[in-house]
Amino acid sequence: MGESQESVSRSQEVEAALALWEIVHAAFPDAVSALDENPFMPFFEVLQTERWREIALFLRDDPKLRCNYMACLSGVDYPEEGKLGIVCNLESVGVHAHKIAVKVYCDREDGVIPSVARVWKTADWHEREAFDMYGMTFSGHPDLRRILCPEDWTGYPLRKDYVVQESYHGIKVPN
Amino acid sequence: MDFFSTVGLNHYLIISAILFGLGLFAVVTRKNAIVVLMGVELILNAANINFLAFSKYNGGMEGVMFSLFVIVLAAAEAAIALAIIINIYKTFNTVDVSSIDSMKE
Amino acid sequence: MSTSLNVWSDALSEFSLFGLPVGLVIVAALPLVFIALYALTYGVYGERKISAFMQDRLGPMEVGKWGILQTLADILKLLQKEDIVNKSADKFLFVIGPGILFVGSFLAFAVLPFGPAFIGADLNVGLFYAIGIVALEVVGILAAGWGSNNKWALYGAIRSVAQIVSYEIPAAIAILCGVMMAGTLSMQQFTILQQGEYGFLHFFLFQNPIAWIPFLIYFIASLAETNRAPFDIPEAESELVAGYFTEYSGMKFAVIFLAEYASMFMVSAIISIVFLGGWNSPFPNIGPLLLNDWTTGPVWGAFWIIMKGFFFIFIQMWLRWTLPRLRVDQLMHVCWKVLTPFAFVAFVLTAIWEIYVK
Amino acid sequence: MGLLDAKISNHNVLVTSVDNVLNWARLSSLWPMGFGLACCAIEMMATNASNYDLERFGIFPRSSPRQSDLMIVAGTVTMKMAERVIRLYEQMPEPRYVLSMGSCSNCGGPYWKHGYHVLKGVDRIIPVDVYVPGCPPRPEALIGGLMKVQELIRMEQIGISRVEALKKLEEKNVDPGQLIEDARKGAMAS
Amino acid sequence: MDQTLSDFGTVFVFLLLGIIFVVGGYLTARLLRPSRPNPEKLAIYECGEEAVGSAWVKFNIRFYVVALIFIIFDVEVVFLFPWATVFKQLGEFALIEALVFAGILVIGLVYAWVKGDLDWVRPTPNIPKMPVLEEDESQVVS
Amino acid sequence: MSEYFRDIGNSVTSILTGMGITLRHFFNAVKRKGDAGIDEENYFNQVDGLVTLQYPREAIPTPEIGRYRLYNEIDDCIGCGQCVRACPIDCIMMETIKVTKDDLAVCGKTSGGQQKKFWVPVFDIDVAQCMTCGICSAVCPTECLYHTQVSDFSEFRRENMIYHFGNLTKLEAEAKRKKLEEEKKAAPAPKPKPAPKAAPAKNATT
Amino acid sequence: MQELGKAEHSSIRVTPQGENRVIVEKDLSSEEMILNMGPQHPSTHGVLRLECKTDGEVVIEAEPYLGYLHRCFEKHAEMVDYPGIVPFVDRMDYLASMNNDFAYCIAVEKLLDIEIPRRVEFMRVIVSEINRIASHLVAIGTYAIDLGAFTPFLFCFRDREHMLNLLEWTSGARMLYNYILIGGVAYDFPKDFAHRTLEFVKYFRPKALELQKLLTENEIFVKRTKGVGMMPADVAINYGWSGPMLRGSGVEWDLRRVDGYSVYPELDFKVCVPDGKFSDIGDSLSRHVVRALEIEESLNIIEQCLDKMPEEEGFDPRSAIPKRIRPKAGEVYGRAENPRGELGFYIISDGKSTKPLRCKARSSCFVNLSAMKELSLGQLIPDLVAIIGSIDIVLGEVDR
Amino acid sequence: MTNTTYTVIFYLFAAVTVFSAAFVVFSRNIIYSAFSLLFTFFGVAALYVFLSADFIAVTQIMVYVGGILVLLLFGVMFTNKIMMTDLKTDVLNILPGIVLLLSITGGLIYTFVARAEWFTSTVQLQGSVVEKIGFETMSRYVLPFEMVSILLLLALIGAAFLARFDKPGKTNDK
Ligand code: SF4
Ligand code: SF4
Ligand code: SF4
Repeated sequence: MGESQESVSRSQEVEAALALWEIVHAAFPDAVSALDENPFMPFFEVLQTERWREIALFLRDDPKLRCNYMACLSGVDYPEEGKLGIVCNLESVGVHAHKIAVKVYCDREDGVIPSVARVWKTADWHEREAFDMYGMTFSGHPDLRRILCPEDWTGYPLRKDYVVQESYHGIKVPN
Repeated sequence: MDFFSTVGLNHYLIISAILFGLGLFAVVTRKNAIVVLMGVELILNAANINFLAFSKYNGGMEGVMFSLFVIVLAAAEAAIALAIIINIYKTFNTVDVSSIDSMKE
Repeated sequence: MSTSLNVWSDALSEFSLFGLPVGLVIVAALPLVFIALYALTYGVYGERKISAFMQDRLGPMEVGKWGILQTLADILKLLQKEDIVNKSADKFLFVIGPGILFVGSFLAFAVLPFGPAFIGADLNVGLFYAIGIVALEVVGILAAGWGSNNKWALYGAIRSVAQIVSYEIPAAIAILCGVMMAGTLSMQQFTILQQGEYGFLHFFLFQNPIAWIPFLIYFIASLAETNRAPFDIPEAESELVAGYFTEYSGMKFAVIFLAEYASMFMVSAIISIVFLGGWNSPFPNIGPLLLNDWTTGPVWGAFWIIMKGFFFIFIQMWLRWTLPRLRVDQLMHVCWKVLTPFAFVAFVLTAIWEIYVK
Repeated sequence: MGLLDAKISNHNVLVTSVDNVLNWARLSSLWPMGFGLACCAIEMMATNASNYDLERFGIFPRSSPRQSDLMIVAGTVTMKMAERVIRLYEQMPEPRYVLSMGSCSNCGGPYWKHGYHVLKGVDRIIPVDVYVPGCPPRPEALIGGLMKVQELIRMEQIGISRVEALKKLEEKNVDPGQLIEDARKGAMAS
Repeated sequence: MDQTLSDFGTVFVFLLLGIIFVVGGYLTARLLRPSRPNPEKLAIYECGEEAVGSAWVKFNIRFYVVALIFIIFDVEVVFLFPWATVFKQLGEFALIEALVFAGILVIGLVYAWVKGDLDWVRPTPNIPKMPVLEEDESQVVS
Repeated sequence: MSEYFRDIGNSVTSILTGMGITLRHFFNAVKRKGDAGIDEENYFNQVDGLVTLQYPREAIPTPEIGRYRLYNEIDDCIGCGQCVRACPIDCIMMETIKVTKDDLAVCGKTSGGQQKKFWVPVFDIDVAQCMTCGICSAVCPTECLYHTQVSDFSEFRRENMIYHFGNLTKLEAEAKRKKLEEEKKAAPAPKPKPAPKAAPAKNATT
Repeated sequence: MQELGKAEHSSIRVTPQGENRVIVEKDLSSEEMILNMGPQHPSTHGVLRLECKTDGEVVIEAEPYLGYLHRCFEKHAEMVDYPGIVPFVDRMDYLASMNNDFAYCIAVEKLLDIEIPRRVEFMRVIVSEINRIASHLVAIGTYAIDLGAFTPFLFCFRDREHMLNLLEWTSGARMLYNYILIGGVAYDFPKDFAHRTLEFVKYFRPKALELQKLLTENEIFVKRTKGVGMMPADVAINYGWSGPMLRGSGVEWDLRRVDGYSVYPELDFKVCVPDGKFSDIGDSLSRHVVRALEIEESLNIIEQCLDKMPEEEGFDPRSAIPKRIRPKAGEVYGRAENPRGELGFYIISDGKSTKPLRCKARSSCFVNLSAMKELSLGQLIPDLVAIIGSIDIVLGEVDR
Repeated sequence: MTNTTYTVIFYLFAAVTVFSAAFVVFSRNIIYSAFSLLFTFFGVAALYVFLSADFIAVTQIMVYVGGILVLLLFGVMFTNKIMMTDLKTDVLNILPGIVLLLSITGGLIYTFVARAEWFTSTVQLQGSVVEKIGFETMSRYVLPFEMVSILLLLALIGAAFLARFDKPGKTNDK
C-alpha cells in the first residue's frame, strides 16, 4: 500500500506522541525537554537524569499515559558530547494507542542512570546489556552484572573507542 | 573331614551365629542409626536362617511360616524405623544415636 | 507329549565333562547368546528401523545391506572406546553397577521357557522369581547412579528406582491374577495349562474376559519397569541428558545397553507366558487343518515365544515413538491412583470369577 | 594400555585385518555429540531429520559426551563458549574426532573481522579433523564432511597417529586444484 | 539332591555365566581400548560447565515415601502368591480370607490416598507478579 | 470422580489416535518419495511415504540460483574490485596490476566484450569464511563472480579452502608489475590513452 | 532501598530485596544442589545455560546465563554498510531470517523514506509468512522433543524441508536468505512459484491436522503443559513479551494488525489468542496452541497474497533499491512481527556515512527469556524444560 | 551336579554372606555398608535355597533387596553427608563391641555345635514350599495371616504418618 497511508499513520503517531508529551511535560516541566517531532520516532529527552525513574513510573501508571510496554531500551554512545545515553521506546498495549521514545543521558565516565527495572521488568536485562556494552551504571538495579560478555571481559565493546583485548583466558581473540 | 564335606544343620547354625554376632556388634558399636538398623536386619536374617534350618531338618513347615512372618516384620520394622530415623534427622539434623540421646531435653 | 523332549533336555543338562556341568552351561549360555543376538538384531536394529519407518525415514542403510550390521559395528566400536571413570566417582560402585544390572536382568532368563523342552530351570516359584529378581536391577541402577557422582546420573537413578519400585506393585498384582487362574508359579506349568488344540482360545487372555484388565495393567507397568516411553523419565534425554548412565562410556555402556534390552524382552516374555500361552501356537486346529499340531514343537516353541515377545516389544517401540513423556508426579499418579486400584479390582474380580463362574 | 594405544612397528596381515575390522566398526557407528551452537545446528538437525537421515550411516546423536565419538562443532564458538567446548571435547572418550561445521567454526566466518567475542576458528582450541564449509553448509555438505571423517578413520592404523593417516590420505587424494576444476565443470554444466 | 536344588543350580550357572560375560566384556574392552586420561576428561560431566559441588548431597525425601508404601504392598503380594496357587482348591473360605486380607490393605491405600501421601508433592509454582514499588503501591493497577 | 474417569478415557483415546497415526506411517513406508526438485511439476505429487534422500547416491537438484561455493570466471574479471568492497566480511583478497598499454590486447576482453584493464594476479576467496550472502556476485559488473550449486566440498585442511583464482603466477605478476613501473616512468602522463594494438606477448596461465 | 515489596504466595516468600525464593519444605534439610543445565544440554535449544538451585526435583531458582552465542551483531552493524547488515540480521534469528530482514528493511526504509513496489510488498509478505510457518514448525517440533516425543519433531522437520525448498528456489539459500533487501527483494519469484506454493498449502493442511492429533491433542502432552508456566497478561506486558508469548497470555496484540505495515491491512487474518477452553490462558499449552493456530493463519495469508499479488511480466524486484544507501541524519525504531514476537531495530544515522551510527536490535527472545527466572521458581525440572520449550528461544537472537 | 559341587557352592555362598556381613559392620563408608548388604542378603537367599525354602529365598530377594535395601539406601542418601563420614565416633564402643561379638558368637557356636543335641528328623523338607505355604496360611496360620494384614496396615499408616513432611501451607496440585 505504501506511502500515502503510511505517512498518514505516521503523522497520527506524532500527534499522539505530542499529546502524551504534553501530559508528561505538565507533570515534570523542568525535567523533560521539548518533543522532537521527528516523523520516524518522536522522542523527548529527560534533562534531569536522576528523575528518570519518577518519570518512568508516571509514564507507566498515569491513567492517561499507561505506557505499560517498554519495547526497547538501547544504550547509545555519544563520543562527541562525552555522554552515554539510553533510548527507551515506550508504548501502551491494549489501553491507548500511542507510543513515544525517551532519551536519558549520563556521563561517559562513571555515568549513572536510575534503573527502571522495577518499573518495567523488560528493562532489567536491557539495562544489564547496556551496562555490558557501554559501561554506565544503573542505580537501583537488582542485579547489575554483565550479561552477554563474560564476567571477566575487559572494556565495553560498543563504545566507539573500544579496542579488542588481545587474549582471553589464553585464547587469542583478534583474527 | 566329614564336617566339611557334608553340609548339615550345624553349618547353618554357625553361619547364623556369626551373622547374629556381627549384627549385634553393629547395633552396639555403631552410632549411625541407619547402620544400627542394618545390624538389626542382620540379626533378623540370622534368626531366619535358624528357623529355616530347623524346619528343613525337622521336615516341618513351622520354621518356614515363621521366617515368612519375620520377613514381614522386618519390612514393617524397616519402614517404621526409617521413618523415625528420618524424623529424628529432621529434628536433630543428625542420625547419631548417642548425640540424639544427649540432645533430648 | 513333551516327555521325550524333556528327556532330551534332561540329557543335555545332565551332560557333564570331568565333573563340570557342561550341558548346563550350554543351556545357560544359549539365552546369553540369544540376548546378544536379539539385542543386536531386533532390539537395536529393529527398533531403529521401526522408528525410522514410523518417522518417514529409512534408518540404518549403509552399514551392510540395509544397515543390517549396524549394531554389530556399534558394539565393536564400544569395545574400542576409552573407558572413563571420572575422578570423583566412587570407582567400586561405578564399576559393579552395570554388572549387577546385567546379572539381574540376565538371571531372570533362567526360568524362561523357550519351548516345551528348553528351559533353564523350571522353578516352582519361577514366575515369582522372575518378578522378584528385578530387585537386583534396582540396586544396580542405584549403584551406577550414585557411583557416577554426577547430578544427572543421580537424578536418573533415583527416579528410576522410585519408578521401578512403585510399578512393581501393580505389576505383581496383575501377575497374581494370572497365577490365580493357573494355580501355579511355574512358568512351564503355566504354558502347559494354556495348551490345547484350539490354539489361542486356550490362552488365559481369551479364557477369561477379566484377564484383559491385569493384562493391560501389567503391560503398562512393564513399560515403566523397563523405563520405556512414555515412562522413560529416568533417562529422559531432554531433561537428564542420559539418566543414570550419563557418565558411562565404552563397554560399560554397552553392558547397560544389553541389560536394558534384555529386561525389555523379559517383561514381554512374561506377559506372553502369563496371558498369551508362552510357546504355544496360537493357531487352532480347524477340522482337517491341524494348524495347531503343525506349529507345535521345540523349534516352533522357541519361535512362538520369541515372536510373542517381539510383538510386545514392537508395541513398546510403537508407543515410544508416538507418545510424549510423563512427568514424575503424573507417573506416580498413574501408578498409585490408576493402576493399583484397578489391579485390586482385577484381583477381586478374578478371584470371584475363578471360584464362582468357572 | 590397550591395543589401540600400542606401538606396533611392522604390520602383518593379521594386524591389518584386525585394523580394518576395528576401523570399520568405528566408522560405521560414529555417534556425534548432540551439540548445537548456532544456525548451523539447525542445519545439523535438518540433516538428522527425516529428509537426510544421518542414521543411515549409523550416525545418531547422543547427548552425553561420554558416549560419543564425534564432535560436530556446528556454529559460532564464542569466547565464553570456548572453554566449554574444550571441556566437552576433553570429556569425550578416545578415539574421538572433530568436525568443524560451517564458516564460523572454521574460522569465525562472518564474524571474522569485527567479532570481538567470536573465536576465530575452533581449530585454535581443539584439533579439527574435517572442515565443512558453508554458511550454513547444506545437509549434503555435512554428509560429505562426515564421509570424509569416515575416510580418515579408514586410513588409521594401530600404532599410526592420525596426522600420519591424514598424510597418507592426502597422498592418495587428488590435489586441491582438482576441486576447483570440478566446480568449474559443475558451473559449466548448469 | 532334590529337584528344586538342582533347578537352582541352573540359576547359579546363569549367575556365573552372567558374571563371566560382564567381566569378559570388560577385559576384552581393556585389551582393545586406549586409555589416555587427563584431568579434564576425568572431571564430572555437567553440560560443559565445571561441576559445582558434589552430587552426593542429601537428596529430597519425597522418593522415600514411595519406597515406604511400596514395601508394605510388596510384602502383601508376597503373602498372596502362595495363596493364589492353592486358593482354587480351598474354595470360598480362602477367597474370603484373602479378600479380607487385601481389603484391610486397601484401607491403607485409601488412607494414604486421602491423606495425600500418594501425591507427588509439587510445590505450587510461582506465578509472576507485577513489580511493585514501595512508595506508590496504590498506583499499581491492572 | 468423573474427572478421574474422563482423564483415563481421554488418555486412552488420544493415545490410540496417536498410535494410529504412527502406524499409518509405518505401513506407508513401502512408498518412497522421489527426487524431483521443487521446480518440477510433480514435486508435491511424490511426497508420501519415506522422504529420506540417500544423499551420496541420490540428490534432489539444487535450484539454479542456489548460492553455494563462490566461483570466479577469472577470464571475465575486469578487476574492478567492487566485490571486494561490497563483501561485508572481506573474504575476497584481490590484487590488481594495471595493464600496460601494450598488453591490453594480451589481457583481452571479457566474454561480454569489455576491455580488461587490470591483471588480477591474486584473487583469493576464502570459502571457509564466505557466508554465501551473494552480495559480491550481485555487484559484479561482468557477472564473472558467481555462486555455483556445488555445496559439498569439505577439506581436511583449512588452507585448502582458500581458493586461488588469480590468473598469473608470481613471476608473471612480478614481470607485469615491473612493466607497469617502467611504463609509468616512461610516460608520467596521468591520462591513459586507448592504446594501439601491441605485440602479442604470450602468457600461458589463463 | 525503595524497592518493591510484596507478593504473597503460599510457598513464596519475598525477601526485602525483592528476591523471590521458594521455600520448599525448609524444615526438611535436604540440600540444595546447584545444577548446571546447559550450555550443552538437549533442552536448552542451543547454548543457554540455566544455573538451577534444586531441592530434589524442585527448582528453587534458575538463573539464566546468556552470551554463549554473543556474536556482536551490534558491533558489526556499526562496521558494515546498510545492505551489508542484512546477512548479519539473517543470522540473528536464524529460524526466521526472512522476518528478520523484513523488520530491518522496514526500519531502514522508514529512515530512507522510499517507496516499495506493491508486488515486492506481497512477495515479502509471502516469503516471510512461509518462513513464519517454518519457524513455528521448529518451535513445535523442538517442544515435542523437550516433552519426549520424537516423532512429531521429525514430522515438523519433514514439512519444513518443503518450505526450505520453496525458499531456496526463490532466494538461493536454504536458511539464511539475504533475500529481502532494502528497497526490494533479491530476485523475482521463479515461474510457477505461486502454483507450487498453493500446492504446498494444500499439502500442508492435512499434515498440520495430523500433527495436531498426534501432539497437541495428546492427553499426556496436555497434562504436561496445561497450567505450567502461567504468565498473567499484565505481567507479560510488563515483561515486554510479544508475539505468540503475549498472545498466549490472552492479549490480542499483533504488530501485523497494530502497526499494519506492508500489505497486512489488506489481508484478512485473525489474531490468534487462546480461548481458555482447551488451555488455561497464559500457560505453556496456550503458547503452543497459539503457534499452531498461527500456522493456520499464515497459510491463509499466503493464499490471499498469492491471490492478490499483481502479476508483472519482467518485473525487476531490485528496481527500487537505491544505488547508494546513505540515509539522512535521524533515528528510527522500526519493527515487525517476528515468529517470536516483536523484532525492532533502533537505528541512528548520522547522515554522513553509509554505516549506521548505532543499530540496536530489540530481539524478541531476549525479552521473552527474561521472564524465565521468575517463571522457574518452584517448578519441577520437567516443568522447567516445558517452560523453556514454550518460550521458544533462538539463542542467536537472544545473544545476538 | 554332584554333592561335592553343592558343598562347594554352599561354602561359596556362606563365605559371601559372612564376609559381606562383616564388611557391612566394619566398613567406615556407610554407602559401602549398604551396598555390601546386598551381597549378604543375596547370600542368605542362596542359603535359603539350600534349606529348600525356595519361596522364602525369592521373598528374601524381593523384600530385602528390592524393598528394605532400597529403603536403607534412600535413607542413607537422605540423611548422610557421605563425604564426611566421621571415623572417630565409631571407635567409642569398639572394644566392648568386639568382646561382645566374640563372646556371643563363640558362645552361640559352642552351644549350637557342641552342646545341643538337635533332633533332626529323617524326613527333611523337600521340594518347593510354595503350595505348602499356601495351605498353611489358609489353615493353621489364618489368624496370623490376617494379623499380618493389620500389622501392615498399621505400619503403613504409621510410616506414612511419620514420613508426612508436608506442612500446612503447602498445597498439592489437583
Ligand atoms: S557458519 Fe553461518 S550458519 Fe553456521 S553458525 Fe556461522 S553464521 Fe551461522
Ligand atoms: S558471498 Fe558474501 S561473504 Fe561471500 S564473498 Fe561474497 S560478499 Fe563476501
Ligand atoms: S566485481 Fe567482478 S569483475 Fe569486479 S573484481 Fe570482482 S569479480 Fe572481478
